[in-house]
This record gives sequence, structure tokens and C-alpha cells, in this order.
Amino acid sequence: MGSLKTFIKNVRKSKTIADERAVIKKESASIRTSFRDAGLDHTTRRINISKLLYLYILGEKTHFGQVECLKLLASPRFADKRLGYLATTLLLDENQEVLTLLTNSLDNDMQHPNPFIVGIALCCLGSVASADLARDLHGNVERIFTSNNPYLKKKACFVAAKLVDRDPDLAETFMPKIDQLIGEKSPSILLGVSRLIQAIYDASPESRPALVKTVPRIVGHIKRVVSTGYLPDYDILGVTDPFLQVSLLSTLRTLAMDSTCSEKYLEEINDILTQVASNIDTGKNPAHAVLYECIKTIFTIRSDQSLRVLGVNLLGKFLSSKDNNTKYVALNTLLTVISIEPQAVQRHRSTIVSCLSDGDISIRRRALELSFAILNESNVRVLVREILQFLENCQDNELKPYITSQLIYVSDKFSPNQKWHFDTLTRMLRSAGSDVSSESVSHILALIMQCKDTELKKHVISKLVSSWLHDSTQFCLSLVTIWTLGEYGDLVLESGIYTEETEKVIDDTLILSIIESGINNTTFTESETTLLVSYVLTAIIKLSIKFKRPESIERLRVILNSKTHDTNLEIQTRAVEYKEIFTQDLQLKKGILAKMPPPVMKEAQTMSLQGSSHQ
Amino acid sequence: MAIQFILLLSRQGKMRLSRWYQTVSQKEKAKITKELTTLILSRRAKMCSVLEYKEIKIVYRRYASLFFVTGIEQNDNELLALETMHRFVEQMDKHYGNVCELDIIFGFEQAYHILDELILDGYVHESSKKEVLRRVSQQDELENMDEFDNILT
Amino acid sequence: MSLEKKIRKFLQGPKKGEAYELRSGLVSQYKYERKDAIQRVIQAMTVGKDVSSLFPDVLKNIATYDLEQKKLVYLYLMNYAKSHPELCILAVNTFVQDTEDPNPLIRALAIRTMGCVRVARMVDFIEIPLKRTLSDDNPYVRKTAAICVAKLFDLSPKACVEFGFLDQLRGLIKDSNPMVVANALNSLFEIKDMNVDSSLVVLEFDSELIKTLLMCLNECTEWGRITILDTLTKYEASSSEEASHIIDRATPQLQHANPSVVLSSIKVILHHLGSVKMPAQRSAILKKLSSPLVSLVSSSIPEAQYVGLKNIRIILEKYPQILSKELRVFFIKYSDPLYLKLEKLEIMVRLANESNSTLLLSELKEYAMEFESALVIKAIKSIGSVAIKLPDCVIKAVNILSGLIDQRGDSLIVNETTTVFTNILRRYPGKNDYITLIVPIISAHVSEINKSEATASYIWLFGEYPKYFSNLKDHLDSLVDKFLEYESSIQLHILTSVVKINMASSSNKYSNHLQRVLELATKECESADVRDKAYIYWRLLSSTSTDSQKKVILAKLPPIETTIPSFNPVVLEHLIKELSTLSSVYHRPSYTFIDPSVYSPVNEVQ
Amino acid sequence: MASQVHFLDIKGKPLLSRDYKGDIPPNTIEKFPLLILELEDDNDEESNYKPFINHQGINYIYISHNNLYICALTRKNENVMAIIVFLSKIVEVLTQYFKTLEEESIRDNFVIIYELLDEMMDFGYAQTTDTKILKQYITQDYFKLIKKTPSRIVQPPNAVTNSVNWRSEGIMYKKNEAFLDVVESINMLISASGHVLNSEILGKIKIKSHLSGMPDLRLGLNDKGIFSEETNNRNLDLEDIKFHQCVRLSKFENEKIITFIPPDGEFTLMSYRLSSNQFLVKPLILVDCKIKVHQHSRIEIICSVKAQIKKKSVANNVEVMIPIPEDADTPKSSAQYGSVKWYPEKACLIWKLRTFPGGKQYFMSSELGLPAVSDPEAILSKRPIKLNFSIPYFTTSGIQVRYLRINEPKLQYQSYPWVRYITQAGDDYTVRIK
Repeated sequence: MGSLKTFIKNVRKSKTIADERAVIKKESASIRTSFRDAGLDHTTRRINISKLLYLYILGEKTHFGQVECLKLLASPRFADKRLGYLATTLLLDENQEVLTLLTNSLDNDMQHPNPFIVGIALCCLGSVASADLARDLHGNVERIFTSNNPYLKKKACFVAAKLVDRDPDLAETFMPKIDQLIGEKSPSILLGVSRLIQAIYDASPESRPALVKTVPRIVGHIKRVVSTGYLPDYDILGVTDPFLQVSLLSTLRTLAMDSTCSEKYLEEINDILTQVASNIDTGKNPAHAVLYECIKTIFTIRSDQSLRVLGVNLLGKFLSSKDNNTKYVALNTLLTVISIEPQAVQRHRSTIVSCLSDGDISIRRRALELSFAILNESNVRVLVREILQFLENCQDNELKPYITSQLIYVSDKFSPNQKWHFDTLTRMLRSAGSDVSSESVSHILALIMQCKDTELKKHVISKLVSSWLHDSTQFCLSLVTIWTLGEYGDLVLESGIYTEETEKVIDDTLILSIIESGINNTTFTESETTLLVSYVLTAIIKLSIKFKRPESIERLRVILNSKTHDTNLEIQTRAVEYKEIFTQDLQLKKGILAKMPPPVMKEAQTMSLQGSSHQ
Repeated sequence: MAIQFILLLSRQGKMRLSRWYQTVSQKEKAKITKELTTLILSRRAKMCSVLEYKEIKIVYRRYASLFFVTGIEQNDNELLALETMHRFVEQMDKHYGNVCELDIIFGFEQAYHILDELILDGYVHESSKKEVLRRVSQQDELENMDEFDNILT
Repeated sequence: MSLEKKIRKFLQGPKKGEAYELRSGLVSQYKYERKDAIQRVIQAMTVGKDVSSLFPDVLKNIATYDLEQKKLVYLYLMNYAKSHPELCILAVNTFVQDTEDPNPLIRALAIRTMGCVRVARMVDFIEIPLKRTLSDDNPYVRKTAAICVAKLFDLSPKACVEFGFLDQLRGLIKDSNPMVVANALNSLFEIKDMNVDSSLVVLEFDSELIKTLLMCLNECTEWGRITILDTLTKYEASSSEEASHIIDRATPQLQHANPSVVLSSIKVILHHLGSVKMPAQRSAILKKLSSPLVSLVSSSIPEAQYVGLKNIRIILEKYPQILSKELRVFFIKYSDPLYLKLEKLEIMVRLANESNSTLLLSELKEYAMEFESALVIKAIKSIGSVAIKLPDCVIKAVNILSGLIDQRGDSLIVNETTTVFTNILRRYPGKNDYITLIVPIISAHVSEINKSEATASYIWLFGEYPKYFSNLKDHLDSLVDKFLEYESSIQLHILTSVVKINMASSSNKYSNHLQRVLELATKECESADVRDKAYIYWRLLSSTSTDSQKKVILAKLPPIETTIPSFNPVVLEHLIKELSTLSSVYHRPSYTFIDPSVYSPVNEVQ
Repeated sequence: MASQVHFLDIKGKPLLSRDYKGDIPPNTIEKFPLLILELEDDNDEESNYKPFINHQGINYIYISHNNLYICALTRKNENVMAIIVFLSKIVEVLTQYFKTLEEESIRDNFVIIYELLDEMMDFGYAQTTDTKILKQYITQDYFKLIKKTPSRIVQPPNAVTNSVNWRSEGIMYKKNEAFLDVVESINMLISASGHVLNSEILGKIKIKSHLSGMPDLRLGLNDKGIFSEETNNRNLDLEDIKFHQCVRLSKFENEKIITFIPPDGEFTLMSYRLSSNQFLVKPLILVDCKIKVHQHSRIEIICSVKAQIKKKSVANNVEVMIPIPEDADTPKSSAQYGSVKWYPEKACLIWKLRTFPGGKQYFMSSELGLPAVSDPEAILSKRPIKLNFSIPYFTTSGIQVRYLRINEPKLQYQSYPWVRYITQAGDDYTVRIK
């Protein structure tokens, strides 16, 4: 067995990926074989485990070494324990069965006289705790709080928080510790208690009122940090302990949102936020980090008007920053501000719109979401035009479904008139007709059915047809066009439309050609084709009572019949049923295929580009 | 402020260090790592440090030949995440004395020890610059004493 | 952030000096230093650094007798010409001189590079050297000059025509050297594609020209053969004799070691096959294709095999008999990449017949036991397709599949099998023994079905064979209760089945379901399609004639013929014409994915 | 054909690129890694992977080799088969130049790669892809050559554009010799119960030619029926015979005579295939293997091999590769004959038998440990057992060389051909396990 260093060197020396694989697999095999040795001494075991960690970093399998890690940490020597625990936290997680073998070692080590051994055991519990381990070992963590070792106490806070996460019942156990802990001055213990408060707050609604009572103490701590002078150990570019400040601010935000938070407390919070927001500004990242947290808090809780103005101004500054990170968080935060200070955000409209064409996808995404958020009656025409332009040139396929559904939402809400509304939707279908959800298609169709103005309806249909003639590869445009032609074909038959160069007449032949190209399409996926053909079949049966020329009607019948052997169940069923309807007498058919009554309109849904919703 | 993971990637896309604070299967880790490597390596230098990825945000920064990458939750403070990584780099630099990629490759255990005295379960749990290194070196000494004992017995 | 800078400095070393260093190397008085600097410039270019600022200094090194250095400078020039169009002119003298160099390699290099310097003013200088090189004694120079004409056309069609290069190029098709011929053809095709002037005739074929090309075919390199073969597919033979002659000349190429030559030959033969009058002769020709087709699958390049398989699928659809005896060749190998395995299955099901069905089914069963889920799904589908194609296999196939459910039983297999079973029943409607064999299996696993296609299948079975499901009412209850949660494709099936069951049932047992489903579909449902369908049913049911109602609702589906997808005939015609091209692998006619503007010149002359 | 050609690493990062036509923006290739990722991302099983992508009007056509991608871009509906074969020719040529083609050899040899790329393709059209010819004027030791002789000497060999574009004139040997190797590789798929499911013979006739001048050769095989049209007789029917470009194809097509002017040195004259349609060869080497897995503890293997060839024949270098789980350890094996070795990097045991006379049968058994914690993400792959062997003096198909006539019209020398036969396992001689 060579040393770890040799192993790493051999991996790095490999010229090809295949060589590298071979080196790794062989070493892994020799580690496995070595583990079989019953009389393995701790030094060799330690080398093995180190190598195992290297395998872990490389993304290789390490499951076979799990038990060995536990054996190593059971050794009395510190070096063994240190590596054993490190490996355990990396190779194991709460779901491993061997975890039960760990309980005993943790129990012993957390009572060890050497604080560093207690420390690494705590650290381990903090990483791999399962609900079972939490229940079995919380007593050891409690005990540590009574000790006077700040190094262990701070760790205990974080571990306690983790145990509460795993088993909410433990909130009760650790709640009584808060009062004493919040009185501590050590920054790291305060970091810990801040985390513990949040964990208990989330796990136990009963404890919330009591937790809210810590607000004045937290405010006090923030005040102290902000107003202390230069502390070299905690200073980052002129800001004292931004880690602690951010943590306390975020806890304050949680507590301030609680219903039991009194006006007096809120006042105190307002004061301290004002102090933080107006005191620090070095223009550097650490300062921005604290200000950013502060602004978030201002707009999340019920703050004063003046404080909100301060927040908005700060955001404005952020937004005009040259640093892209600051710009990004500004755009991100403006989104939460919009519901509170809409006017203030509107002022930045031109900046926001210009960010739509930024070279950075992260910025574009934020700007896009924000553009929709600031949209209202007065700017709808301008902004929607910008967004449609963005959509037409958009290369980020993941954004398109979001844009189309939001466009539907905002044009529903703010459209100045019906014609504009339909024109917008048609243009959207034309430029991103393959990225429209099925709900949106239904919504658009419902809007068309709702429309009582026949002239407008005709306008919409001819717009759709001319768009389709321009580009028939947009899936949802095809769906909408074909459905509309089926339902309202009679309205537009023999009327003229304008395409790019020429004037065309919508007649049987044109409609039939659209129908046939729907049936024979080669552009769409299998499932899209199924849906499209289903729509086409319904359009055919509807058109069978609208067409006048017998040869056109016959053509419809032939197309319909050609689908009665289709492999797809829905298409075949539909074709067979319609084929039977086709042969019924005209009167009956007219009854069955009469105009569809307009549906009850449902409100279009708004969505977010970020994974989880905002507070 | 919960960090989901910290990755150190070389410019060639090789993993140099990884710490996951969430329970994620090996397969999923491999997938995320692969996707992030491709995404981050294809970004240009002047772009912002935040990348929206699935349900989380990725904050990354390049230090010389290494990319430091963290995954944080939607509502976490992106700017503070940058500070956290910077603190980590700073501590390593002091510990190794002018840290370079090779130090981390061959001395990954030390890097983990520093990281673990800085971050516990995804949270920064020590904001003092001195304390982290002091604790690490105390434990290093303890290890040496161990060895010493070993030689004596 | 001084620390950061420190670290960066430590790891990267000083960076500023790089451009400076290169520049001073480029103008060094020592030859070897200059050459070394040029190499380093090219290296920087290779790794993506922008070294265009060194243009003037690199250019100073163009006049050299060192061939390697010359090539490097030329390479640099081609890459960055656009960034310094005015400076390129300084290189012209050297270019022109080089086209008169005694060494043909240098003459060719010069004219090749000149064509690649895509700067408008180059047009003025290229006329004389290009004329000269097109009629050079050395064929290596001529073949290079031939391509250069297309480059010039790209830059300036007008100049190209006015200088008479098109005529000169057309003359080269009859050159004594086969490689010159091939390149002249390539060049003319390129020009034809780029040409937007409808009055300009670039290239026309007649029997004479075709004869010349056929003579040339055997003399060419493999690439030249491909060019000529591709040309032959663009020509329509004037008589059956001519077609047979072309086929005769192309047939030996089926034996070429390069799979691309083979496939192009197949394309030529299929293209001219229609013009051959005698049916016996046609089938004899087709017979000869089977072995070359199979050879495409034994190529050592998996990607080429894949292209081969995609093309075979097209050819099989037009000529289904062509590979009827070759099933085993398509058996998958363990080491095949997944994309090959899946495509091989596509071919295998198409080759199924009575005589090979036992072998095929047992092989498919093996694949269904593999671990890659995409392969498992495809294997199950294929077993179904075989049962649907060959009536004698149904029982065997059903047994394999039900065995599979028993052995592995995960939901993936249950879902896929449900769809397959349903399709089998659709192929053999009303066959009681199949129904009693299949329906109980599905019935036992209904709770595991969660994929939409499978869900649609069993819902349809409810409607078609209500009597065979013991707890039908419970199933319907839950379907109707959750109606709005389903996607619209499932809603449609619930709707249809409920309507059907109600119509078929003599009692009023299910009338409540009917009422509710119609109400939900018309009032609550968003999808216009589902609403349409529901209204159609509702209006039909409110009409007087129960006869008409029964006729429509209880109409029996005609047996399906196959579950192997086939191309729409229009598409197939396109694909047969576009064999071996990208269309043939995307299985889509070129007009659906090629931007029509591609063929017009991209870079306008400024 | 192709507008651009790129070499990319496994992550899709470009290593070296050549733009031939300038009709596609140069940074387009930067999208490639993301596109590859997308292909794999859509489905865990990578079933969407294909060697071509169409994205925003650009077609990416690529092959993979040694953890590299070689990718061509085009906007037109080009001949994709030709492009893929061309890309593999690039790999072939560069491999012959640098021994192996990988990231490092690309970085180290960028100058010569550019040169080769320029000779192999012009404005997107394939030109010369024959290594033998390219090596005559694109030389690796350029520097030395220039020192000795002025560069004017380096000229394109006539062969580049000649109709005999694979052989230069003026080749001289003291002793004129030609060596013929008839090599048949057997691929076979055998079921767990020992039935042959599929089999094929891939035959090759290789020639090493040390002949002077421009010799014209004629090869005679025991071809009665081999090339005949009618398949009803019991004769062999070689399928898809492929010839080296030097063979006169029309002569063969019309008269069934193989005549050619050979390239100098080694080359494959012809290849042929015999598929199982004509006969299912019985397994030359039969394997019977039982594997029993005891989860969390160990795995037992018992295996036997039998040489089902003629008593006087001998199979050499027989290797039986038995797949085992990736995380197995500490093998204990015993074999009646030969040696068993564990290859963790291939996750298999290899049982090697140096010589294996016809008719003999041998046994081996082995036991390996499995970790107590089992791999949560192990895939239940059913890798088959793979075999390697070679049997000299024997062809399975029965093909024989009758004569090789050598005629050099000017030099008129005497020369003697040497012929060897060998049958070996192909890349895919596999036995399925239960």
C-alpha cells in the first residue's frame, strides 16, 4: 500500500481519462482488500480512510468504507478520531443504516474530558443527525450548555438547532436555554442562538410568543455591533462582523412578522434598521451584504414610511452600481418591494427594461420578472411591446413558457381594449407558439368565444390565419388557428386577408390546405401531433356543416376516414365517432355541432421564475 | 442562511473539494456537479456571481485557477455567501501560507478542518478571523502529541 | 482585496507581458525567434485568446522560404483578416508571387489561402492568379484553384461571372485528372446553392456529361466518388437503358470500404431504379442491396452504424422485403451505445415474420430484462408490435409480458405492458380468449398504473369491456371524482368511457356518473377540446333518435393494423430522395429544419 | 460538407478548431457543452444522446473518441454519413501520426494538426485523407528537413492527384516479397444455456507488400461458388465483400477477378463477412459459468471451458473474462489449468489459458467478498462473459489463397508470396449469464 500522496500523484499523472479510471479502480480495490484484514492497525486504516476521502472528492463510490470510518473514530487516539469523524460526516448521511452503530461513540465522546473530542463529536452529530439520533443524544447537547466552554457552547447551539429541525418535539427541550444564551456577548454564541431561535420558531408555534420577547435583546446586540469601533478580528473592509449582523437581522425579520410582536418592539426595530441603513456604506461588498439584509427586512416587516423611502433609495443606488452582483440583488429585491412601494419601483422602469438585453442570463431573468411585476394599465402598451420584442429574439428556451403565460396574465388584466388584447396574443403565438402551455391555449380560446363583437372575431381569425401562413411550425398557433377555423369558419369564409406580400381569400381550399398540413405535419413531436390531429378532427366535423361545395365536404370525409385506423386510441375513437356523425342528417348535425357556448372565464395564473415563492 | 453545498472546481472542471450539507444521493450529486461545471465554466468573467439553478441559487467566484461554488436557498443572502467563500480562502491562505491549488489537492484534510471550524451544518458558526485557525492548530498539536505518545509507548 | 490579488499573482504569474513578449519575438532579428513567436501566437489563437492586435507584426513574416512558417502566417491571416481588412492588401504581393512559385505546393497554398481571406478588396487582386492556377500544369494546383472559384463566388458573384471563371470551371469537369473533376463539381454545386440570380445557369447535366463522370468514377478517391455519386442522384435518366447503365456503374461501388461511398451508391441505385422498365431486373437489382445495407451496421464507427440504421429504416419502409432474412445482424451487442440499441430494435420489429418470430421474441425478452429503462420500454413495445403484426404470436407474447410483470413487476413495466395489451385487444377485437387472458392481468394492477398513455388504455378498456371488470363502479367513482385533476387527454377518455358504459348498460346504474361527468366537462373544464367533445355527446344524447346515438357512441373501432410507426407517404418520398443526408437521420424533410436563407451568401461585400 | 471542424474535450470545451467556410459565427461551438448536457439531462438514461444535434439552424455532427468529441458544423442538409466517416478519418490519420489521439496530443501537435486539416479539407470539401500519402509531404520533423534541404524540395507527391493515388512511383526493394495474412474474427452470442443465438465471421486479407516499381497483382482464392450468384449449393457465400480502393471494382464486378496495384507496406486488401444466415457455427470454445451472489457477504463462481475444435488444433492465449460486481474484494481462486487474476479496473476476473488443445475441458472456481454495506446505486447490469483466443493455421470459413501472381511490367522480377491463416475471437464473442 502506497501513501496517499503517491495515490494522488498517480491519479494526476494519468494522461488519459481511461488511465485515470484504472488507477482509481485499482486503488479502490486494494483499499477494499486491506479492509478485510482483521488485524489492521490504525495507522494503515487511517491511510485507507484518507484515500477514501480522496475517492469521495473525485466522486467515486465509497460505500464499502462506511463501517471502517466508524471503527476509526472509536479509537482512543485523537488523530484517529479526528479523521474518523471527518470521514463519517462526508461519507455518511442521515439515511445510512450503519448510523445506529454511531450512537454509542457519539454518546461517549460528547462526554469526553477533552473539549476538542467533544467538539468533533458535536460537529458530526450536527451533520448526520437523523430523527433517531436526535432523540437518543439530545441530552448530551443539553449538558454542554451548562458547561462554561464558549467553543463548545457555540457549536451546541447549531447542533441543537439541527436536532430541533429533525425532531420538532425537541423545541421544548432547548427553549429554556434561549433566555440565558441571548444574554451572552460572544459573537459566535450569538450566531448560534440566532440560528437556534429560528429553528425553534419554525418547529414550535407555541414557543413563538416567548421568542418574540427576545427582540429587544437582539436589537441591543445589533446596536452594539454597529456602534463598536474597529475590531480587527471581526472587521471586513470597514464593516464589523457582517456575518453576525446579517444573522441577527434575519432573525429579527422572522420575529417581527409574528402576530404577537408589539408596536413597541416594531418601533425599536424601525429605529435599529434606520441606524443600520444610514450608517454603513463603504460601497464594498460586505457593506452591501448587510444593507441588502436590512433592505429585505425593511420591506418584509411593517416599517415606517420614512424607512421605506430610505430602503428604496438604497436600492436605487444598488441598481445603478457597476458591480453586477449588486445590480442583481437590487433587481431581486425590487420584486418584493413592488407591492409596498409601487411608485418607487416604477421610477426605475427604463433601467429594468434595459437589463432585459443584458449579456448575463441571471440579470435577464430578474429583469424579466420585474418587468412583468411593474406592468400596469398606464404602461402596458409600452412594456408589452418591449417584452414581445424580447420574446421574438429570445434564445433562452427555458424562459419562453414563463413569458407567454405571464403575457396572458398581464394582457388579461391590463389590456386597454379588446383588439389590442387579441393582437398581442396573436403576436405572441406567432413568435413563441411552441412554448405556450395548454392552459394558456384554452384561455385564449375562451377569450375568443367570449368575444361578442363579430367584426373583431373576424379580425382575430384572419390575423391567426395570416400568422399561420407566415409560420406553420408554431405548435400552439396551429392549435388555436385550427380550432377557431372549425368553430367560426363560416364567419370568415370568402373574406380576404393580407399576408406579407399578397392578398389571399379564405376559402374552402385554403382551409383544407391548413387542415391537411395539420394532419401531415412533420415538425411536431408525437404527443403534439396527437393533440393537433385531435383538434383537426373536431374542426373537420364542424366544418362539414359549414362548407358549401360538395367536393370540399367530400374531401373532409376522406381525411376523417383516413384516421379511423390510427394507432392512437384518442384519434381513432374520435375519427370513428365523427365518421358516424358525418352520415347523420344535416338537421341533427346542425344541432350537435351548434356554436359552443362561451365558458366561464377563469383568471389567468401568475407565476414566478424562482423556485420558491417570495416572502 | 443555509448553505447547501460548497464545491471547489478547477478551471478544467475537476473537483478539488466538496462538502454537502444536505442529504443528497451520490447520483444526484454527480448530476448537479456535472451540470454546474458546464454552466459555470461557460460563463464569462464579467457576469454576476449568481446563477439561478432549479430551486436554489448558485453563488460562485473564481480565485486564480479555482472556482469556489456554493449553493444557497432562494431567500439567502447572495452577497454574504461571497463573503463566506472569501473568508474560507483567506483562512486557507493564512494556514497554508500563500495557498495554491496544489496545497488543496494534497492537503484536502486540512482544508476540510478549516472549513468545519468555519461552517457547521451549512451555517457560518465562527466569524472571528483568528479563532478558526487557532482552533485548527490546537487540534493539529493534539494530533502531534498523540504521535509523540505513540512513539513513547 | 489584496489577498485575492496575491493569490492570483502567485498562481498565474505575471500576465501583462504576454502580448509584448510575442510582439518583440515577431520582429526579432533572429529567424528562429520569429518563428517561435509565430508558433506561440497560433497556440494562443488555438486556446481562444484574441491575438488580432498582433496582425501587422505577424504579417511582416509572410515573405519567407520556410514553408512551415508560411503556412502558419497564412493560417493566422485567414483567421484575423476581417479585423484588419486594409492590412491584408499588404499581403497581396506575396500571395501573387507565391502563385508563380516553382513549387506547386506553394502555388496551391497561396491560391487556397487567398480565397479564404474574405475581404472585399481581395476580389480585385485574385483575378490573374486564379486564372493562372486554374490552368496550371500541376493537377494539385488545379484542384485547389477549382475550389477557390466557389470561394470567390461567395465573396462576389458578379466578379466571378464577369471574369469568366464559371466557364473555366465547367471546363474542368472534363479535366484529365479525376480529383480536379471532383473538385470542379463540388465547386459548381456550391455556387449553384449560393446563386440567387435566377437568370444565371450554373450547371446543367446531359447524358454526355454523365457518361464522362461515370468513366471517372473508378479513378477517384473515395471523396471524389461520393461527389460523383451524389451528382448522379440529381440527374434523371432519359431512358431505361441509361438508368441501367448508371446502376451498373454504381453497383461495384457497393463493395467500397468507405460506408459513405456504399450508402451514396445505394442512393444512386434507388434513385434510378424507377426508370428501369423490366420488373425482373428491378428485383434483381434490389436483391443486390441487402448485403451492402447490412454492411453499414457492421462498420467500426458506432456513429456511422447509427446513420446506417436510420437510413435502413427509410429504405425498409419503401422496400419492406429487402432485408427479410437478416434479422440476426440487428441483435444488440452488450457494448453498443444505448442510441444504437434502441435504433436496432426499430429495425428488428420491422423484420418480424412468421419464420423468425420465435427467435425474435426470445431475444426481445432478454432486452426487457436489461437495466436501461429506455431499452426495457422499447423491448416491451416491440414485443407488442410483433404480436400485433403476427397473429400466431399473440399468446406467446402475452405470456412473456405477464411473466415479466411477475418477475420484475415495477410500475414502469406495468404501465408499458398495459398499453401494449390494450393495443393487442384493439388488433383482435372481440376475441374472447384474448380478453379473458389479458383483462384480469390489467385489472389486478390498475392501482399501479400512473403514466398517461397506460391510464388512457385501461379507461378505454372499461368502456369497451365493462363486464370483465368486477369493481367497475368503484373505478368509475374515483375517475369521475378526480375528473378535474386529470390532464385533458385522460379526461377525454373518461368522458368517452362513461358515455359508452351508460349507453350499453340497460339499467340506470351509471346515469349519475354520466350527468356529473358531462357537467364537469362542460362547465368546469378549461380545455376547449374536452368541452367540444362533451357538448357533442350531450347534444347527441339529448337528440331523439336512440338509433343514431348508439350508432355513434357504440361504433366499433376497426382493428388497428400495426403499432409500428410509419412515415406519412409525402414524407417518405422526401426521405427517399434525401438518403444519407441530415434529413435521413432526423427523419424529417429538409425544409422543416433548414433555414432557406442558408443558401444565400452570408457575408455581403462591403 | 462541413463549415467548421472542432476538437473538444469530454466536457465539450474546444481544444482546436478550423473554420473552413466562414458561414457560421465562430463562437457557435461554445453552445456545444450545454447542448450535450441538455441531451443527457432530458432523460437519466441518456437515451436522447445522438451523434447529431440541430439547434437554431446549426447542425452539430460529432463522433466521440478517447474522451474527445470531434464535431463538424453545417447549416445545410449535408451528407451526414460522409461527414461522420470524414471525422473518423481525421481520427485515423491523427492516430497514425501521433500513436494515440487525446487531449494532450492535440495540444502538443497543434501546428501539424492545422496543416493536416488544411490538406484533408478545403472550403468544407474532403480532399486527401490517406495517411501514407499525407506522410510524404506533411512531415512531423519539419524542422530537421528544412535544415538539410531547402523547402522547395517538399512537393505534393503525384500520388495525391493521380488515378493511382495510393502509391508513389520509384519504390525499390532488394528483395521483393509479399506477405498475406488471412485473419478471421469470430463474433458469437451464446445464451446462458449454451445455444448460439447469433454468429458471424469477419474475415480480412491483409497484405504487407515489399515490392518494387508498379507491380500489378492478381489474387486467386478457392472461389468456386464464393463469388457466385446462386446460393443453393453448399458452397460458401461471402457477404458484403469490401475492397481496398486499389482493387479494380468493375473488373471484380464483371469477371470476379481480384486485380490491383498494391500500396507500399501494410494494408487490408479485402474484408468479408459470413453471417449466421448460412450456418450457425457451434461455439469454438464453450463456457459454462455459474455465479451465485450472497448479498452483503460474498460471491461464488464456478466455471468450465471446453475447446470444441479439432484434436490436433490448439487455441492460444485463451482469456475468459468473467464479470463481477464493481465493489467485490479479496478474490480466492483456483483453476485446474491456467491462471485467474482479478482486474478491478475492468470489474472482472480473467482466466488465462496460454495453450488449449482441442477436445480438452478445464474447471475453475472463485470466491470474492462483498461489502457489508451494499452500493445504494448499483445497477443490475447483466454483463456477459467475454472470450478472447486465437487459433493458428485455421480458417473457419474454409477460404484459401490459391495464388498471388505478381507482375511488374518494367522490372520483371521474381517474387514469392507468403500466406498465413488465423482464426480469432472478434470484439464480440460473448456468453450471456443468468
